[in-house]
Amino acid sequence: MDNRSPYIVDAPSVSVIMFKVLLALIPGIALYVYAFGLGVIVNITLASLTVVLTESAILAIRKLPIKPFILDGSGLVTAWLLALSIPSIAPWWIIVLGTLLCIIFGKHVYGGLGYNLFNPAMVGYAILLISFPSIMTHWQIPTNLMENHVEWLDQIKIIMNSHLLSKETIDAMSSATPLDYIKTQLTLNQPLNIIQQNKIFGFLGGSGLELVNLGYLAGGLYLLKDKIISWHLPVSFLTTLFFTALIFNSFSPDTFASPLFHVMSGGSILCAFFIITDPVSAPTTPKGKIYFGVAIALLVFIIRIFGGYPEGIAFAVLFMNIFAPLIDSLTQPRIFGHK
Amino acid sequence: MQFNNIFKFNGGVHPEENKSLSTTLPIARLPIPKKLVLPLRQHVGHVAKLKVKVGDQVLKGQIIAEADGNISAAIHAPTSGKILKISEEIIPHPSGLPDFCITIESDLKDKWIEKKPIAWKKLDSAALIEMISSSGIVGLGGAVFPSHMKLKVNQNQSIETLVINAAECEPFITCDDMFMREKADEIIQGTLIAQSILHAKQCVIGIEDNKIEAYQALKKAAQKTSIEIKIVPTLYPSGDAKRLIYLLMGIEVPKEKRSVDLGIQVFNVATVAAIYRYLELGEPSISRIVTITGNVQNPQNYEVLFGTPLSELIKAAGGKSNKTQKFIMGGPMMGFDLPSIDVPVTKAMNCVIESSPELFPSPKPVMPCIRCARCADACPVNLQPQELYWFSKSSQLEKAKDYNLFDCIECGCCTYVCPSNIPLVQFYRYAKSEIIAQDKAKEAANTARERNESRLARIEREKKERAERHAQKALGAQEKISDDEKKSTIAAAVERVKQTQQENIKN
Amino acid sequence: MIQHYFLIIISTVLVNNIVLVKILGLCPFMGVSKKLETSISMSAATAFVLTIGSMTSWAINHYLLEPNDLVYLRTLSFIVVIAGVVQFTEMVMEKNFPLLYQLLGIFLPLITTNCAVLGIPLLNAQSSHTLIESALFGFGGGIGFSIVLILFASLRERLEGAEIPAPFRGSAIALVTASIMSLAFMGFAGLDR
Amino acid sequence: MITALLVMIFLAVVLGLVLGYSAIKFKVDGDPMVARIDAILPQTQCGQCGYPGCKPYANAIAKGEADINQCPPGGDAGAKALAELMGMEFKPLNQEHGVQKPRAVALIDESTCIGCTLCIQACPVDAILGAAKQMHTIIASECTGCELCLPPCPVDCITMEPVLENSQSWKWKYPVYNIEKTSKA
Repeated sequence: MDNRSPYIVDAPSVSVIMFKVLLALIPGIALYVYAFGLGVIVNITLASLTVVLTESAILAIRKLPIKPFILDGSGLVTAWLLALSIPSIAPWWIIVLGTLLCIIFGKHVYGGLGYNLFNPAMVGYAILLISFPSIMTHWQIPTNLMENHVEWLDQIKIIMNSHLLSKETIDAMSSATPLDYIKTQLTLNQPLNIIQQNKIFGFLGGSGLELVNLGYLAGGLYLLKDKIISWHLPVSFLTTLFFTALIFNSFSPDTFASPLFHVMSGGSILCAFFIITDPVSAPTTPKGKIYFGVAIALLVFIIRIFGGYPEGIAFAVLFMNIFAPLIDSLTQPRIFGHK
Repeated sequence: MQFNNIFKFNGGVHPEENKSLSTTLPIARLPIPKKLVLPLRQHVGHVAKLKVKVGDQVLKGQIIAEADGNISAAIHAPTSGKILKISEEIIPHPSGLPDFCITIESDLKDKWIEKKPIAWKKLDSAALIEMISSSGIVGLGGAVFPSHMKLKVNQNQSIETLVINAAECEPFITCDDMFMREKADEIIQGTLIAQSILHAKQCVIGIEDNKIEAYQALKKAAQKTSIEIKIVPTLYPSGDAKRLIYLLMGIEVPKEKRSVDLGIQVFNVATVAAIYRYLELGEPSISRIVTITGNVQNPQNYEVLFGTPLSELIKAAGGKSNKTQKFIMGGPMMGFDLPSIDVPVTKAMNCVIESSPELFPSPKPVMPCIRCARCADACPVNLQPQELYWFSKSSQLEKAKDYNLFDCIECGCCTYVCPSNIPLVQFYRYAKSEIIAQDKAKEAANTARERNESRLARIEREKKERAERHAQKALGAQEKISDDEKKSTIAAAVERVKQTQQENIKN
Repeated sequence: MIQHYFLIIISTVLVNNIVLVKILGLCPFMGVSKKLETSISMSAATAFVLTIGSMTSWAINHYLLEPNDLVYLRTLSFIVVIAGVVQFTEMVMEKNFPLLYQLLGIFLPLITTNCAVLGIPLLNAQSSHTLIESALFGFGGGIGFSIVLILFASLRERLEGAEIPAPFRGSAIALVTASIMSLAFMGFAGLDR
Repeated sequence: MITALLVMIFLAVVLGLVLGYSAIKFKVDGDPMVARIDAILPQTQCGQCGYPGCKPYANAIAKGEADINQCPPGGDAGAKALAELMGMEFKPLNQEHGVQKPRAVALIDESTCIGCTLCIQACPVDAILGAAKQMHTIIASECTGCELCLPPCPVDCITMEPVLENSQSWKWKYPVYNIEKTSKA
């Protein structure tokens, strides 16, 4: 191209950024496998395959070059995030359907990379959650807590064909998440300290889940250090969640879980570092990012405590995605030489 | 390196400097070419008014085109010779379109017109500015704004500080650097002259910390003066006037205001030296230092007469190798492709880079914007480049304007850090020139509307007057010429025209 | 009592948002959401009409229809009243904000046929709300409509620059967006208990 | 039945009174839209839209008598701007009224001109100078390129000269880049 200045550039490409995000997910995934077995790997593989195939097909239909848009890695990030958000023993068609929804309705109807208004992974997740509430709330319990040891082959069997195993085995493998459990037990007027004596609770959040969250945290810190994501979003989100929980917890420790529990359970860490940091659907101004993080944290807390769903991240993120353009236009920073 | 009292602006980038390429050799002088081509528009403002005609003999330093009005600059013959032609020639402009130029055939005698040094110490500011207005001196940093206009200060303004811009922040360019090393005295003298004309209370020279030799030369030359020399960190675009003022003084020049309104005036080092040469030696602006660098064999700085064909300079530096695709005028951040190597050297030409695929690899594939806001972090004006891009790309020009597109200085930092390799600056240039064109069209439409309205009003008035006259005449007199007759002639003419038109269409 | 009123507002604004959850008033929602500026004025007009309409309808229902055993005239009389209020708003607007009047164009008189505007008074009558409840219900509905309309407009303005595949341009992508917005609002289910 | 009728009549009367009163109270005269439409029109005054000038066309649009796509000098862009202002769907330029041409100004061949003043009378913006029996000339900076002076000229001495781009009026073009094809169209 003619007359193109600047003639020099120095920036990591979109692919590098996206693959670094994937890399940062690895510790969390490794710990996931350690605590829960290989189910999550199956889901990730299925999701990745679905993404590559669907995106190639869509790009071909739209007559766009396929290679650069597959290699940009954004589809894989979406797929992995979805795979990590759904229960690891959900049947195979859940992840395939979810990924299709993400890629089609979250991403490509809006024009693909860079144009989506909503976080694609959360679009898919939310549709799955309201369509298949039972499957989506049956989470696997950590392998070391299972009464009968379950082979990893069984996990794969459950994922690939749930009829192969008896209902008892599945029931033995799964339970509600700690957040879900607290919610249902609280309605039975159980005090919190009794509820939390259940074996599914660990030292911080849910047993096993807290480990995974620590893995995500490590990956998130790597992304922060490498300046792939800015500090505004995770910091504002986590501090708001922590302090809101702290206020409620100190007000009534019997009904409101501890702030650390809120931060370390559910998808809080994944959300803070990987989900709300999707640059396309989040505000871009520094101030806007802070408002965005704060608002999502508040909504997550409200939905967790007062709402109908045990976990509110997907809804909170989608809800705030709606606000992103408005936040952007209202939080324009002061321009050099302007008042 | 310690930086005292430096105010950092937002963003900025630090590309590889590549300055040492062209600083190994001293400034050389290019031999007088056979033919010189001088565009009439080498400065911001009105085109210079022609003072010669084809066939005239001119002497070196003779005015060949004079300033037309205040915002304009004169053009002098860079050497002695004959006016060969006055015609449209390709000029170093991103459009690649031709413009009016004077071509001089040099007689190689290089005979000066009588030089008239000016006893500037005895004259007051107004008189000096009047004289400088025919010196042809414009901002040699690249802005090419007529310098006498910058020395003029309104009654209600007073200049506190004179800032001398020695930052030269773009990679590759070293013309100011080498000039400072070799002609520090001239710069300091020129600075003192400018300071006294402006009645500025203090004077600061801002220089980046990658030009230590130049800094030391200036320091030595400025020993006995009150001029302060401040080192600023090497960070592009610290050489942008408003950024430099902020770096040095912590003052933000507000939007739509000039630094003069705040009592600050900025000159480039080469510009003040040119003022010195004009007043002290009586030599008008006929040459400048040009860096020729990049893929040439001997990257170096040359003192080049204006109008010298670029090809001469390239030849001297041993350029135009096979790998070369193009030549870039200016630095790699804000420069542009030269339309041809036959363009003349002009007052704005500070640097020419011979491009090669190794130096400037062809741009990587462009991906969509992912709104990562790295550009916003790098923007020295604190704009939101991703939004400006979004609006420019979809031609939502009003919106782009609302997001302060016109505050953009086109420095290229945003493009430099863009992970999607989007030519952001190109989009801003497009949007800006589109808006300007639309505004111009709107203005033209407004004049047309006014003219149309006044015409309609006139017709209305005439009709009324005629009616009145008729009413008076109707009492006795009869009409002299029959209106019908007139009408039929016109109708016939119209009919004829229509016929010819139809025939034209058929053809 | 305050809590009860608060709950009505929360319920109408978020949980049972008239546009995204009850799917009422889609006509102006799709029609006047191309520009943020117009959507703001449209939502103000609608919120005004909703509140006033709810109150006048309540009065008519309470003082005229119910005592006279004329409940079957509800729909008819409500439409008449609302049409009157809309006409009034239109005239005020034409006088005071002529440009806005032009910009809203056909959608201003169409507030009359906006099902949200008729729906809210009917829901009021159905759940035998008091005057204050009716007003709050109308107001909350108006606020819910406004928020959603303004947000939707801001999203659509952003979409102006997006390279949406040809079959999805225009109303198609707007409907997809509206449905995902509706999805996000489902997260509030259960908040009004 | 009677009560129902009475109730409805009562409602009708009350509303009628309120609206009748406000119709008087909030009466509006003049149409602010005309000026806004006129501002978008290119002011060529060429009459290709079928109206004797830009203002009359603006009036007709505001009244809903004329369509928004009848102005060839404004082209598709002008129609788009009008559509946006009026809140209407965009329509491409109606070819019946002409096609958009690059901007041009009229030029009088001064050797052929007989000084009949007919073009002066035709020019909507008084951009032609001259008197009877004297050569006429066009003020290029004021000429809108409407071509209205062409038909009346009895000797066909007026031609339209396209305005060429120079380094001053030159515009940066919309960037075209490889890979991602901009799927506008």
